[in-house]
Amino acid sequence: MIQALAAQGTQMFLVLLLAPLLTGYVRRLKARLQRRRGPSVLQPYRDLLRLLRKEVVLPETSSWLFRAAPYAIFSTTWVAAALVPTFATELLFSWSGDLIAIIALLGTARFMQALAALDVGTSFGGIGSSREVMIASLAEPALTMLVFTIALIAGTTQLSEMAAALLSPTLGLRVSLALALIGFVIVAIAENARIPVDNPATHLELTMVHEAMVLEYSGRYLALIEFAAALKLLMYASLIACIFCPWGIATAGSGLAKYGIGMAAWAVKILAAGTALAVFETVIAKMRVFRVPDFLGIALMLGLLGTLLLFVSRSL
Amino acid sequence: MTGFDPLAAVLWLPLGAAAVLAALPGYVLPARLNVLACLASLVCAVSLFWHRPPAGDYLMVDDLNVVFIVLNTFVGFTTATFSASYIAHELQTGRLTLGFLRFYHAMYQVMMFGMNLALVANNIGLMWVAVELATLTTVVMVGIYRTPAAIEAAWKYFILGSVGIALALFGTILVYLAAQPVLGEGTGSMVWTVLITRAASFDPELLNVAFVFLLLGYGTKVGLAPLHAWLPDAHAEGPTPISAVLSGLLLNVALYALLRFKMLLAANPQALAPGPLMIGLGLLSLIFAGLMLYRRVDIKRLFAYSSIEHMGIIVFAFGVAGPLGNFAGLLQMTMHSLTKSAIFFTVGHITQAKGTQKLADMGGLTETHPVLGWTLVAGVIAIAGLPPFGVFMSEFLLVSSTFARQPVLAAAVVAGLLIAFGALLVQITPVTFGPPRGRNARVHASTLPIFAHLALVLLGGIYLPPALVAWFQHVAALLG
Amino acid sequence: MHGLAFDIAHMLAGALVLLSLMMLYQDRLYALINVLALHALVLAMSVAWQAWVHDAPHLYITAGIALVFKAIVIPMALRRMVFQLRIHREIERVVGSGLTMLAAIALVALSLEVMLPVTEGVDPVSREDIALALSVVLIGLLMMVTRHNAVSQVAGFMSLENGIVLAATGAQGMPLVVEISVAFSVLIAFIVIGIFLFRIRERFDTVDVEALDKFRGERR
Amino acid sequence: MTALVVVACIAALLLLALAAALGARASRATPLVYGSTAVICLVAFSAALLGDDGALMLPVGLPWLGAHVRVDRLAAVFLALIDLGGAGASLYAIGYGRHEHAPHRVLPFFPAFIAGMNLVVIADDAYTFLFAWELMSLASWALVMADHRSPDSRRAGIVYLIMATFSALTLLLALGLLAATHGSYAFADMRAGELPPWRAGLVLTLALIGAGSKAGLMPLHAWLPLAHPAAPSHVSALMSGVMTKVAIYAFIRIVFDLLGPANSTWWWAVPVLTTGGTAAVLGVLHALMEHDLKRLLAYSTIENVGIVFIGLGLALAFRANAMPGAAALALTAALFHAFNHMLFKSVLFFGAGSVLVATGERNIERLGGLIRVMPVSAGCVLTACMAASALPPLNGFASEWLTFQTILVSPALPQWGLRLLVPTVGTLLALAAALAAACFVRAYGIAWLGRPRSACVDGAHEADRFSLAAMAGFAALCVLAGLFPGVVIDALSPAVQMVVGGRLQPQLGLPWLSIVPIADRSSSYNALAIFVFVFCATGMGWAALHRLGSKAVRSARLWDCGYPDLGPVTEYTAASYSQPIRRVFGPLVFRSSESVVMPPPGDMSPARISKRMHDLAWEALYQPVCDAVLALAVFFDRFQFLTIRRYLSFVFLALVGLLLALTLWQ
Repeated sequence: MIQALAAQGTQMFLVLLLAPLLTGYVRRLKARLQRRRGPSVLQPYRDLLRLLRKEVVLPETSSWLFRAAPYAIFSTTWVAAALVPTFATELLFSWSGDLIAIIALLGTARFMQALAALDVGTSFGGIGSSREVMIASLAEPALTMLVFTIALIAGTTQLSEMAAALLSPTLGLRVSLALALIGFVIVAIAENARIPVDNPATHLELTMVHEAMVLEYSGRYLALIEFAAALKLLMYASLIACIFCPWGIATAGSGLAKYGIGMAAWAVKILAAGTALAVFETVIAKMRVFRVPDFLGIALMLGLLGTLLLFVSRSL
Repeated sequence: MTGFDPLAAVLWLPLGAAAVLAALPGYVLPARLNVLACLASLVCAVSLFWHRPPAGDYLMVDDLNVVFIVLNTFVGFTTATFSASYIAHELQTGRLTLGFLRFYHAMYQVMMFGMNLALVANNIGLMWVAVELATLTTVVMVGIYRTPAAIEAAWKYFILGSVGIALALFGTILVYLAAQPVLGEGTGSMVWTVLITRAASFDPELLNVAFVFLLLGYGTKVGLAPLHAWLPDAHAEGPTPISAVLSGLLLNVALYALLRFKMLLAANPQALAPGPLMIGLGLLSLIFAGLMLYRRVDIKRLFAYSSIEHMGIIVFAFGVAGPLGNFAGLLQMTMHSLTKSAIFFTVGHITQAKGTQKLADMGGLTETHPVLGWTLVAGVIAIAGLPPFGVFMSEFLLVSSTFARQPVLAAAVVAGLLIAFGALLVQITPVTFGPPRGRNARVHASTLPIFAHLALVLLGGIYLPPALVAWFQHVAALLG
Repeated sequence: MHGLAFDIAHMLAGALVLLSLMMLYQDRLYALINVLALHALVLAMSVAWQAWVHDAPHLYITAGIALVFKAIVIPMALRRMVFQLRIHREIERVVGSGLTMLAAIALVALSLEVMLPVTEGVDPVSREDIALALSVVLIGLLMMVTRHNAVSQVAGFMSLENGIVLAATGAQGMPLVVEISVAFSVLIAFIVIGIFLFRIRERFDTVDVEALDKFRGERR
Repeated sequence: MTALVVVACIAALLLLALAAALGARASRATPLVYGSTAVICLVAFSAALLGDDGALMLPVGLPWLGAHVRVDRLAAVFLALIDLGGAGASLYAIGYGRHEHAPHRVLPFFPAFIAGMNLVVIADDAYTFLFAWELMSLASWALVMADHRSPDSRRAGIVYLIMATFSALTLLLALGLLAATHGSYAFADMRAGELPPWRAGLVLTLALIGAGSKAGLMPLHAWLPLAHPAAPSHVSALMSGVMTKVAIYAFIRIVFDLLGPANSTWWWAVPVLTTGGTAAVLGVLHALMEHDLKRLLAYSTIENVGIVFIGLGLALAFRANAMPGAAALALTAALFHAFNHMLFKSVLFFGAGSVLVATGERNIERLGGLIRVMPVSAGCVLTACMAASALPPLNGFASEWLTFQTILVSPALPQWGLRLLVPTVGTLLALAAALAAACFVRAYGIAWLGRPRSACVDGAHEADRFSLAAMAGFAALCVLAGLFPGVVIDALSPAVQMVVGGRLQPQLGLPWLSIVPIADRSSSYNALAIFVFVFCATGMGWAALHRLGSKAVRSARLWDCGYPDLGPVTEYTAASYSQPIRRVFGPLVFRSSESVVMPPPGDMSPARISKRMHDLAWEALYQPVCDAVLALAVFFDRFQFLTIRRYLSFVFLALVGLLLALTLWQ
């Protein structure tokens, strides 16, 4: 009990601690790949601190929702990230939400963000919010279908159980799982506002999505939102790691050594994910906004296909 | 029972009143006398519930007609009440003169006599004569405004009615011919109570031919499509009390005559089931009238077509037969006559208030004339077969019992009902709702008859007296 | 029923059908009215013969009505009307006379086909009468349908009614025949009076029934 | 006992309606009528909640049958739903009703409407059922016509009543078929009946059409977006939140209860799932394109009804395969969602009503910034919007989560057809949920947030306290039902047990108040824990920021990427907000097309974009029927204008024809 609680607490603060690092790593690596020197991997931490110390400039037209939204975005994202097993499964509170609930929590964060973007009443806020919900309205069902696929293989929607089930030697190799992985990556890219769906570094109004929504934020509010974005990236990386390569992950009650192994494995996986992301973003170009539905449609189709294959194969 | 014979009173009272009214000048006293005579007839008719005289060669009272006599005298009474206020207004506007009014009142009583006689007749020949008498009196009543349109309507009614009546007579003769070999020559072969007991041994094929003539003959009076042409115009051009009586009573009387013959056929096992014929004509009338409702511009003609539609439903119900079908038909007859006359009362006052019968010149009645407007809404709801009114019960029984046996037919009825309902709604919504249109004169409306009818119809949807149910069930069994 | 009585009854009924056909063929109103009177006369004879054969004295009344009212009074009234309204030259057919005659013959065949098989249990005179009466009724209706003119429609209706009276008297021992024939006469009187009373000529400028069209209501 | 209380409540409501009809113009009529309605509803609500099962026979109705009423567990669930909704709407209306232009057109029908809905649920024979059904339709029709001077209302009234009659007649046919087996209209006798499969299938089809058209299933929904917005807002809330549930009740009663498990076949699930899934997606897509606040909510109702029908379809599939546990899960999800929808849709309509009162405007393109003038309402509506978007930890998510869990059980179904269909429907459901979130971001963001888009917002003020109480109460219930879903699930389980013969394990006994639909291993959800986590995380974040960061706050003009502010005109509009989604789904769903007119270079005139959208359901289904009927009407109209001679020839031809037919036949 105590141990589980400790593990849970560790995880909560670990994700909090490491999230900016992953963002920094991806940026740095991308810069190197583009033959730039790039900022230090610690730059995101510095950015956050700088933002914290700045004064907040609130638009005159904003309401209480504008101020409340960053907290809601941050806390829901954090909780979602904390519920995804990173180095160990069967944490104390893992039963409180399954994968569907985690996705929905991210939905809450996005809902608040989209609203906050509309609150100030600018055209940029609107454009970002509008595109964001369009992307989400395709990404979310795709994600749900992918969850279905995995849940059908694992027989559960609890992440801990999923990891355990996918670790079991009886599973073998499944086509559906491969489809799901591709779909998952596509959705993760879209959800985290990465290239080719969105460009986290752009401020060119015609291509902005996520950045357009947070244009009016400043100071500590912006810090919260940036932090939430970093958390989200880490969470998706952990999620993919936990589901598709759960090797090395510790189970509840196993000793400290196992936890150590789990942490090391997790660090390796996350680094690999970050590297892959950086490479991918370097070699690919951003697509037009109206091509995005096609891109996400692939994920949706993959999810549906995976589920159908499973539904059908169950009878054999 | 000494001295007082309610059956004779039901017949003699109107006749006597007619004679007196023909002689009285003025309009206040005759109008009151008219109401009084009708009330007296009603009281006598109600007393038939308790004293049923035995069936004679010419007259009789049984479960079927006792309800209709009471209904007939009741609607006659309420219509007379309505007519008293209606006619006063017509005098003011000068559409009628005192001389015509005297004629009108006398004719009203003669018409009541004719209809009562048709209902209590035990002799199929006498019944025919009575129906003809009622037709002739209504013809002159329809033409009483003497406008070209009224005369045209009366003329059309007259010609089509005469041909119908001739066909009905031919059918009656054929029935006699069928009965004659079994019952022998003479009066006996035309007495209905005798016929029904021996109907099983009549020549079935002759009965079939006879029924074709009777169906077309009396069907003309009932207003079945394609024999209906007289009906809308006669309703639209005559005085509104007469429209109420036509729809509420005369159609019923003709239908009643048809029912009597249907019972004969039902009693003969070899005879062609009249079902298909009645179902066909009924459906045709229902759907045809439903479609005709859409393009009407005259409010009275609109409701006249709605009467055709309902006659279609009723004839269909009797065609489907079975205990539920027949019960539904009888109930629908009763409820329709009460509802439709209530609607015509309302419409009468509305047309007086608006000074026109054109639907396009009316609007927003619930705002300008709340009582009339909402009553019209209630009436339309009732006639469309929505609860809490009685027509709902009969349509419920009819559709639900038909569907299990003949799904296609029931689906057709449902389609017809929807078409007709849609039309009524489309037509009546702008009249009762929306911004007021047209003239907004105040009228002194006699709302009592309207409310009485609607209350009865409401009661019919919620609670039917057991005695009535028992009679109807008995008759429904006889109808086959 | 002995042969002669039957033959005479048959002949009279047949004559009635023949006259109906003739009426259908007439083009002029005066001629039409003459045939109509003849029609009523033959009917009266037929009814009287039935009364004689069956010893049913009340039928003489019917015969009398037919003779006086339909063969004399009404035709005279109609003539007067035609004269007053100055329409003696008018007669409009809807379909040609040849076609009408063909239809009429088909109707006769139909009525025989309908009635004869179903009346086997009935007395032969009644049987013949009823079948021929139906022909008369149908031809009368055909006449009403194929003519525009009010007077010829009255004629059609009267021949139709004659057919019914023939059927009623043919049905042996049928009660109320007299009452019925009286009622019918009243009806016809109403029609004729109606034409007079409404002064269709004055109001509508023609006796042609088509002219009533414009009062059909509902014209937008 | 409960039956008696409910019947007494119905009678009291009807008497109240009568009294209101006579005294509607009295000065205190509005609060009196609504207050009494609220009290009566609460009495009925508590009777349904606390009472027992029982039946009653009243000597009215069909003569040889009487009116049977019965309260069983299923009826009790819906009674509770109706009366809770009714009480809330009445409470709201005490304040809202003061702004009514013509109270005498609303007051008499409002109690009658609630009475009708109550009576539908307790009716135990076909006549009483349809009687109540039509009474409900009629009363709500009268309420739709309350604003009778508006042409839209009149059109809505016409379409609504025709569709309502259509649905009643369809149900009549279904009940007629059921009654035919034993020749009795009592539900008790219908239950015993064993039908041939085609007949049972016909009953299902008719029930789906009849109940579905009342519930607003696509494509029979056409009346709903017209009628719901036309009525006064508290009535809209009742119609959307409660009346559609009565239709769902009718479907459950006929298909699950009266047809019984003995008659059911697996393919029944197919039409139900298909229509449900279609309605869910199309409903929300329509809502996304809508500018009228109340119409938008009405379309969202269609979506939610679709979700409920997905649950019902799954329950049918499981029941036909004798899987009571899974069927119970599906039905629980459906009923739970129905209840949730009642709660949040009521709040949303209340909010729309308050906006209407405050601004006189329903078009969201002319609203904006209401959150600053109506903060409390804004909070309630935001809660409801989040519930409607199925976001945790609110109630809408709990029921959709259950539905997803049901879909995950479905590989156990033996039929191939269902195996292929269920995941597809699952996709539709997920799509609908995501689009719903988009829809409510748009609705809330455009109407309540941002800067006022027109002058109508200037005079706006917060709603009165009764309205606020109703909104806040229901919003709180949304939160509570979301945090403690176990309570609701347990309350539903007797009804579920009665209908499908299985139930979920009791949820309240589980540790930490989690809900576990199937087994611990497969899935669990604990809204309370998540809520506490989020709460703590927010607290920690707040504390950390205020300890570590700068507290300085400065108010400034909009930055907007440096563009000069051109005023509220440059704000994003609702139409442009939904444009990306319209680009994605429009060509398929609305056959939409856009055209841009770009002035030549140098020309200073503005560019114009115009869009064309088609309501395909209306064009494919309703328009042809209307056209056909009108064309036939025009064709037959000539029969009014023939000559006497022609009419006579009809008689003649009918006679000859019949005689000929008779001769040939003999």
